[in-house]
Formats: sequence, C-alpha cells, structure tokens
Amino acid sequence: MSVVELITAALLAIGVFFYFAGTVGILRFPDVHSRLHALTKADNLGLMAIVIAAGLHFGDGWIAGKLALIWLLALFAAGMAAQLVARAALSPEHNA
Amino acid sequence: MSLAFDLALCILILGAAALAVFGRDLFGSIVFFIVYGVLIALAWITLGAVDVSLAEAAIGAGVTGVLLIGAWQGIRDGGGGEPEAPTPWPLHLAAGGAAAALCGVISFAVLSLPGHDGLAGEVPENQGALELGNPVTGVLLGFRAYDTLLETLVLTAALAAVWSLTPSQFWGGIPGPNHVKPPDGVLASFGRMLPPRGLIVAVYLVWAGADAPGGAFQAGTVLAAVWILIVLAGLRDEPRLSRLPLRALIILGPLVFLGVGLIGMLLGAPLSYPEGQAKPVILVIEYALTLSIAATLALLIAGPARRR
Amino acid sequence: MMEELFMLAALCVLLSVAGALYRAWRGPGRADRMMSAQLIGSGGGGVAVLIAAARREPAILDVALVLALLAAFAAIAFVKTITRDGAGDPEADTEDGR
Amino acid sequence: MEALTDRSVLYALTGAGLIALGFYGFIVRRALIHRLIAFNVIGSGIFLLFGGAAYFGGGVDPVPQALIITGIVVALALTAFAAALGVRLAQDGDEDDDSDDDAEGGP
Amino acid sequence: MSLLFALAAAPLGFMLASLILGRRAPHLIWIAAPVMLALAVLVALGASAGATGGPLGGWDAPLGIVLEADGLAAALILASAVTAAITGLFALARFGPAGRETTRRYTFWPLFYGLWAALNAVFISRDLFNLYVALELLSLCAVALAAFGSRKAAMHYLMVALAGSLAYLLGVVLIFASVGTLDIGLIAQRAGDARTPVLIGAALMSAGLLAKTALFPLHGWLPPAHGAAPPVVSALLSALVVKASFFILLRIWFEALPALAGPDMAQAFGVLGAGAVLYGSVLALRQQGLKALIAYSTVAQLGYLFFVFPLAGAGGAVTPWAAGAWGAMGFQLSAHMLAKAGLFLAAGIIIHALGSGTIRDMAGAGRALPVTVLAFGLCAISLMGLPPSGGFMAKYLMLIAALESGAWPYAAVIIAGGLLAAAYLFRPIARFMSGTDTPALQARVHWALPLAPLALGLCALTLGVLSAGPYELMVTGLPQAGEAGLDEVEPGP
Repeated sequence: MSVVELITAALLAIGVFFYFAGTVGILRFPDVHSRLHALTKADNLGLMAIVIAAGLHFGDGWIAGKLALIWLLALFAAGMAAQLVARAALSPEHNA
Repeated sequence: MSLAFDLALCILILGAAALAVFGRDLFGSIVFFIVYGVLIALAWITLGAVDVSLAEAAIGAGVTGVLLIGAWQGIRDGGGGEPEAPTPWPLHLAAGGAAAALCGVISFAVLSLPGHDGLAGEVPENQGALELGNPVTGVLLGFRAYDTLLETLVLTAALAAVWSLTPSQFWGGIPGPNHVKPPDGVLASFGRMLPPRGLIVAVYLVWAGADAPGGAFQAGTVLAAVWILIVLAGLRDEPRLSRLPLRALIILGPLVFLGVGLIGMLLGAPLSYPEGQAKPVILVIEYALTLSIAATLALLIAGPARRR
Repeated sequence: MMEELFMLAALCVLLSVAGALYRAWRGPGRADRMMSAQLIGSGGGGVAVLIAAARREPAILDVALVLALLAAFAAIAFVKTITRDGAGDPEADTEDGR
Repeated sequence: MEALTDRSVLYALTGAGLIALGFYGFIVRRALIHRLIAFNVIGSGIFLLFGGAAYFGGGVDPVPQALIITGIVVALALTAFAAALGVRLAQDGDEDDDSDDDAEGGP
Repeated sequence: MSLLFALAAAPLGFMLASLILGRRAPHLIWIAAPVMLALAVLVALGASAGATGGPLGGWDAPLGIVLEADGLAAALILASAVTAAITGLFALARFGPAGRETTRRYTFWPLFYGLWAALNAVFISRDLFNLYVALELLSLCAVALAAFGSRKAAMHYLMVALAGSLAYLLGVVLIFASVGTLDIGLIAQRAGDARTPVLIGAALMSAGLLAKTALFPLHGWLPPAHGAAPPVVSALLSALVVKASFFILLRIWFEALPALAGPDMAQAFGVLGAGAVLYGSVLALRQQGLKALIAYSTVAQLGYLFFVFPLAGAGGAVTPWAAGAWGAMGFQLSAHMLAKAGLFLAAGIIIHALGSGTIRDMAGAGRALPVTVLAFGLCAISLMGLPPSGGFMAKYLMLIAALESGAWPYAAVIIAGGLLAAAYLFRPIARFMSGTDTPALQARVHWALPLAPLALGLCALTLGVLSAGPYELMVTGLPQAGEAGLDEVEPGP
C-alpha cells in the first residue's frame, strides 16, 4: 500500500466517522436546534474528507475541481438550510 | 462488498417507498418520497446507467418532490384533503392480496426471462452515423427521435392542461404566490449565489450530453430548478403568462425539433439528419430543447396563474 | 483493494444516513423532517462520490453535483411551507436587527 | 440465495416489490398526494425492473436507458397536471364558476 | 412514409402555433381542417393499394421506429379526421375568437390539436413504447378537456388513466425484456421463445387498455366525465379517445401475439363486451339527462367492438365470415365515431337553446330546431343499426358472422342491443316531437351550427350506402389472424 493509498484510507475512515457522529447526534440530541448542529456540521466535515479522498484517488486536476464544486455547493446548501430550518422550527405551527 | 451495498440499497429503497406511501402524515410522506428519489438515483448509478441517474436525481427527487410540496400546500390552503377517511378493511385485504399476487406474477415473469442481448449490440454498430459519443443521446435524438419528439410535446401539452385550470379572472396573470422579498436575508443571498453555479452546471450537462452522460432533459431540469429558486428567494417574480416572449420560449424547442423532422421529410426521410452534419444539428436541437424544457418545467411547477 | 475500501465507505455512509432517517420518521416536528432533505442531499452526494471513485468513473460525479444542487432546492421549498401560500419570509418574525 | 448474487435480478425483484407496494398504496390511500406518490413509486419500480432486466454486467443497454428517461419525463408531466387539478378541486370544488364568458358564444 | 409522419406532425405544428397565436388561434382550424382531411384522404388512397409505411429517420426496427397504415388504420384516420374537423369547426361557437383571451378560448385549441395528433400517432405506430407515449399524450389532453366540464369526474378519469398507463407500461417492459424488441412485427416472430413472460406482459397491457377503453365493468369513469363536459369535448372524448386504446388492443392480440391468444381469452373479451352492450343500454334507458343518456350509450356501443375477438378470433371460427367480423368492427368503429359526435353536438345545440338538459323539458324541440333534431335522428339511425346507415352495416355483418359461426348467443345480444338502442334513443326523439306548441328559445343558435351534426349524420349514413368502398379499405392488409382466427396463426420463423 502506497502512502497516497494510506492517506486515502485514513481520510475515508475520518469521513465515515463524521457521518456516524452526525447520525448519533441526530438520534440522541434532545431538541431540534441541537440536532440541526449535528447534522449540518458533522455531515459536511464527513463529505469533505470523502471528497479529498476521492480527489487523491482520481489524481486529476479537472476532476478535483468538480469535487471541490460539489463540496462547496453542499456546504452552502447546508448553511442556508440550517438557518432557514432553525427559524422555521421556532414557529409553533411547525412543531405540530 | 459491492453486493452488500446493493442489498442494503434495495432494502432502503423498499423501506423509503413504504414510508412514503403509507405514512400517516402527508408532509412526512413527501419527505420520504424525496429520500426515495435520491436512493433510486443511487441505484441507477450502481447499475451503470448514469444518464438515468441524472434524470432521476433531477426530476424524480428534485422537481417531483417540490411539485408535491406545492400541491400539498395548495390543497391544505384550499381546505381540502388532510383528514383521510379510513378505508374499510375488506378493501385493504383485497388490495393486499392483489398486490401480493401481482408481485408474485411479476417476479415469476422476471425469473423466467430468457435472457438475451436486447439491442446492446445494435446501438454501437449504428452510432457512428450520428457522431455522438453518448449512446443514450444517440437513441434519444437519433434512432428513437420520434419518441422524444412526442415526449417533449407531452410536456408542452401538460403545460396547456395546467393552464386550462386557471380561474377565469386570473387568466394571463402571474402564477404562484407573491413572495415577500427580504433583500438581505439568508434566502436572498443564497438565491443570488446559487443561480450562476446552477447555470454552469446546466450548460455543462447539455454540453457534455453529446459524448458523456447528460443531455437536454437533465440540463433543462437543473435550469428550471434555478429559475424556481430565484422566485422562491423573492429576487424576481414569476413572469406574466400572457407574455409573448415567454410563450415563444416554450414552443422554441419543440418547434426546432419538429422543423428538423419536417426538413428531413422534404429531403427524403422524416427525422433523419443530413449526412455528415448530424452532430451540429443534434446539438442545435438539444440547446433549443434545454431552454424550452427549463421554461416548461418551471411553469408546470408554478401552476396556473393565481394573481392578476 | 481501494475499490473495496471505497465501496465499504459507501455502505457505511448509506447506513449512517439510513439511521438518521429514523429521526425524520419519528419527527416529532416538521423541522426534523425538513432536515432530512438536507441530510439525504449531503449523504447521497457522498455515496455518489464514493461510487465514482470506486469505479473510476468521473461521469458519476455529475450526479453528486445535481444532488447537492437540488437538495438545497427541496430544503427551501420545505421551509417555504411555513406560511399560508408559502409566500411569507421564513426569516421575518424572528429577525430583530435587520 | 444464488439468484441474489446477480445484481440485475436483485434490482429487478426490488422493482417488482415497489410495483406491488405502490399498487397497494394506490388503492387503499385516498389523499391525492399519497396516490401521486404511489403512482411515481410504481413508475420507478417499473423502470428499475426494466433496468435490472436489461443489465449486462457492464451497464444497462442504452435503448432501455433512453426509454426510461422518456418515461420519467412523461410521468412528471402527468404528475404535474394531476397536482394542479387536485389543487383546483380543493380550492374551488366542482362548480363551474368561470365558464360564463365562454358559454355565451354557443354550445 | 413521409405522409404518415406528416399526419402526426401537422397537428403537432398546429398545437404549437395555437399556443403562440393566442387570441387568433381559433382561426387556425380553417387551415387545419382542410389540411388534415387532405392528408387523411391521401393516406387512405395510399393504403387502399396495401399497407404503406416505413422506418423513421432511416433506422429500421428493432433499433428504430416503424410507422405503417394498414387499411383499418387508414379508414379510422379518415373517419376521425372528418369527425375532428367538423367538431373543431363547431367549437368555434364556444371557443372561437373573442375580444380578449380567456382561459378556455386559449387552452382548448392546443389540447384539441394535441389530442388529434396523439390519435393519429396511435393509428400509425408499430412500436409498443411509441404507442405508450402517444397514448399518454392522448390521455393528458382528454383529461384536461374533460375537466372543462366536471373537475371531479376528470379526477376520477385521471386516476383510471394513470393506473391504466402504468399497467400498459409494465407490460411493454416485460415484453421488451422477453423478446428484445418493441416492434409489433418482430414481436410476432419472436414471441414463441418466451411464452410465459410475454403472456404476463400482454395480460397487463390488456388490463390497462381495457380500463382506458371503459369496457364493462371498468366503465365507471366514463359516463360522468363524458356527460358533464361541454358538448364539443364530449364529442371528442366519446367518439375518438376511447377508440385509440381499443385499437392498440387489436394490434397486440391480432398482430403482435396472435399465436398466444387462446379461445378462452377471446370468449372472455366477448362476454365482457356482451355485458357492456346490455348493461350500458339498460342504464341509458334509465337516464333523465340527454347527455348522460348518450354517454351510457357509448358504454354499450363499445361493447360491440369486443365481439371481434370471439367472432374473428376464437378457435373454430375459420370461416370466410371472420373477415366479415373484422369489417363489421371497422364499420362499428368509424360509424360510432361519426354518429356519436353528431349526437353530442346536436344535443349540445338543443340543451343550449332550450336552457335545460333533462329530456322531460324538451317537448317540442323538433319544431323549434328542426335541422338539429333531424341531425339527431340521422345519427340515432346509425346508432340503432337501422339501414342504410354505417351502424347497420356494422351490426348486420356482425350478426351474419355470429350466425354463420354458430355463436348464436352473440347474435341474440346483437339483436337485443339494437332493440334497446332503439328504445333509449326513441325516448328523447319522441319527446322532441311531442306536444303542439313551439318552446321559446333561451339562446340564439347560429344558423350554421346545426349543419355540423347534420354533416356527421349524413356521413354516418353515407358510410352504409356506399359500403363497398369502405369495406374493401378496412379489410386491406387485414392481419392474418383476422382472417384465419387467432390461434390458427403459427409463430413466425
């Protein structure tokens, strides 16, 4: 196993760990807003690790750009969605 | 490992579908339907059908989900729907029995399929004439272009059908609610940020579609999503449906497609492409279709006019 | 070897997303359900990236791109249901400074 | 268990399951949204079955892929119209409030 | 070949044009009607020498799509073109040009042309999946038009249509997966290799198509949807739309899978058809509304079509009369198109002029609206099967075929159906003629309007008078199975 492969494997492990951490948070945290934290932050870290691992694996600049775009889009979407859902969760109707 | 993944995916697909269809709460059902759409898109990836996966991700998970949300809202605000009269148990029993029988019969049919090569060999053999790298685009716009032509007109007809539900006092007006515009809110800034990127993705998809997975339908759907996002963020209002440029945009793609078919007819064979010029002609059709599909889908989701 | 590893990771991410969907099923609030649209966007995108790497097929990345783009789309549509007609600004009531 | 080692059969059978599930839902659920979801579940089940049946190791035969894309778009068109019809039905009911100007002209 | 493509492409072009023309779109029918009639006549002339057609874009089956018009298809294209053209001109009264655009004046036209295009596409296509797309276009336009009358009925119709198209699609998928082609001709050659999945697929397709054709007992959606719509729309739906799914059924069983259709299946279709004839007629007798009566009559008349399966198809029917049964079905299809459209249009004029839709209030309509009632009577003659109409030819040929092949229960149903039709149609006609005073008209009727149902009624009559030509056309290119019986056809090489 080469160094790059080792790093890739490590990144994959990190990514999966963050995804699992996010899931545990979503399942165990007591209220909507803390669950939201768990979801948006952990999952995007996980995605980042995975994206870097995939970029190393492909080893191609053009593909790395596309991967970066995917991660950025997901990041922006998560940030915005978290904001909006958090506010929506404050309205009484939504907790009905 | 791959098999374990496939198994897990199939079980999840069935579970998500069950929750979507049998959920008590309509809102939850729609959520699970979107989840289901994403899972189906993943299934198509593992089957190696990236073109279908793109279409399913864009249409099945994205647009249909948003469409259902809009319908749920409209039905709720109209005061209809939500409390569902319980269906009598004999119906459940009969339907369950019929469904089980159906499942058995179909599974039996699937397992007794003889197994053959289908048309997998024919496409690459003939693809050279179209100068396209992507066989699926070759089928859609070459070998079975007539299907695709009718399909785009199904979309156009669906738009006419949706418009036919406009209350008469609002005809030619603006669809959808009047979105409040918070100029510096999260939504607005996101709405400003996302469209250029969505535009890039859409252009890329239709450009790549000739030789790699992608194409007019996928790109048009992404463009439509961008359009709707701009409206939802309150940056721009929906256009007035009586506007001539809008209507011209809607018929542009089908008209170009139909026109190419008719020109081919005058030159000998309908829906054939001039020799050596197939690729540029197909690209022109694809670009025109992308624009029209985007407009049509966005207006389908917006629904009939609701304001003057 | 690496292919297997990527598929294993894909399986793990898939299962983790599935676990999180339990919350979307249980609720209790609509906000919990809305979150899952976001969740499936990032999770599904991750799985697609992993499969693309496992098969060395960059075309699959386009699916991840579309999923990431449209996850936001669904999330916004969900949040918009908060008011009648979906016309209102979900940020309006709780904002004090702007 | 041997059959399950074949990916194509697995997906085709999943498709069959989805069809049955959607069929049951289409009959027993009354709310329009549920029925439309069931309709789309059956539709994608049929496509999945199609994809599974047309899968040959390396990928799905391109002709079925094109047919499936066409089918997805057609299903979307029908869903959109059904949703619009359902909304109008819920909002204004069945009475014809808006044909006055048209009915003057003739039968 | 080019002609067939034009047959589908021209109305699609008119559909797009009507979307952009807006307020001026109704005038388009003045161009569309002659163009489409000319195309239909050309196709009929071409097909009378034998089936015409070819692959689209130079891509032959199994890869490409083949279009073909045999004699029956050409006859139906012509009959539907006449029906649609006259109905379209009639529609100018309600959806014609006006000072400003309104919802229905605008949306009627694209849906109308879309429906016409889809209908032609169904008649000429030889590809199962292409038929699916065409059928969906047809259903979509039809449901949207039905919603012009009652949205609730349209929703019911839509649900049936959705279920029907899913069943059809599943069948197409199974057949493609079994034999690797969608072309009807090639399926006939290859179906023997995989009987079980093909048969399951065909059964699913048939179930879906039966629901869309509204064959008893799946007819529940039809009367409310057809009865409540504006008369123009009812005419289109009742005369044209339900025929398309029946036509696909014919293609499947007589051309794609003749070797797989057993006599039991043919008899089952026949029994359901007989049920439709009797049940639809009895219910038509009990209707109070004029349009509801005509709608139930459609349920009954559709039943006759299914007699072609036992009479031209079932085992033991290897008689020269099988071709007669095939021709009878062709007459029934085209005569019902013309007569039913005429009945709905005439009923529309009467209801509009008198301001009431119940038969009881229509006393003396014959004196107030003589031409309209004459047209109603002419169409009714064809529907009852009285000579010398097209409907007479249909029922006469069918009766002969039934008696000759010893299927006397069908003969009895045909006679009973004719008597019942006479009874339920006589009721409104007697009412139109009753009393002595002329009722006051609630609304003015343009003098040209009654000419439309009159023309349709005359066409239905002419079909019977000049029956030799149409008969020759309908049995041109007759599928082998229609001649020799369904199970007599050996699977191809």
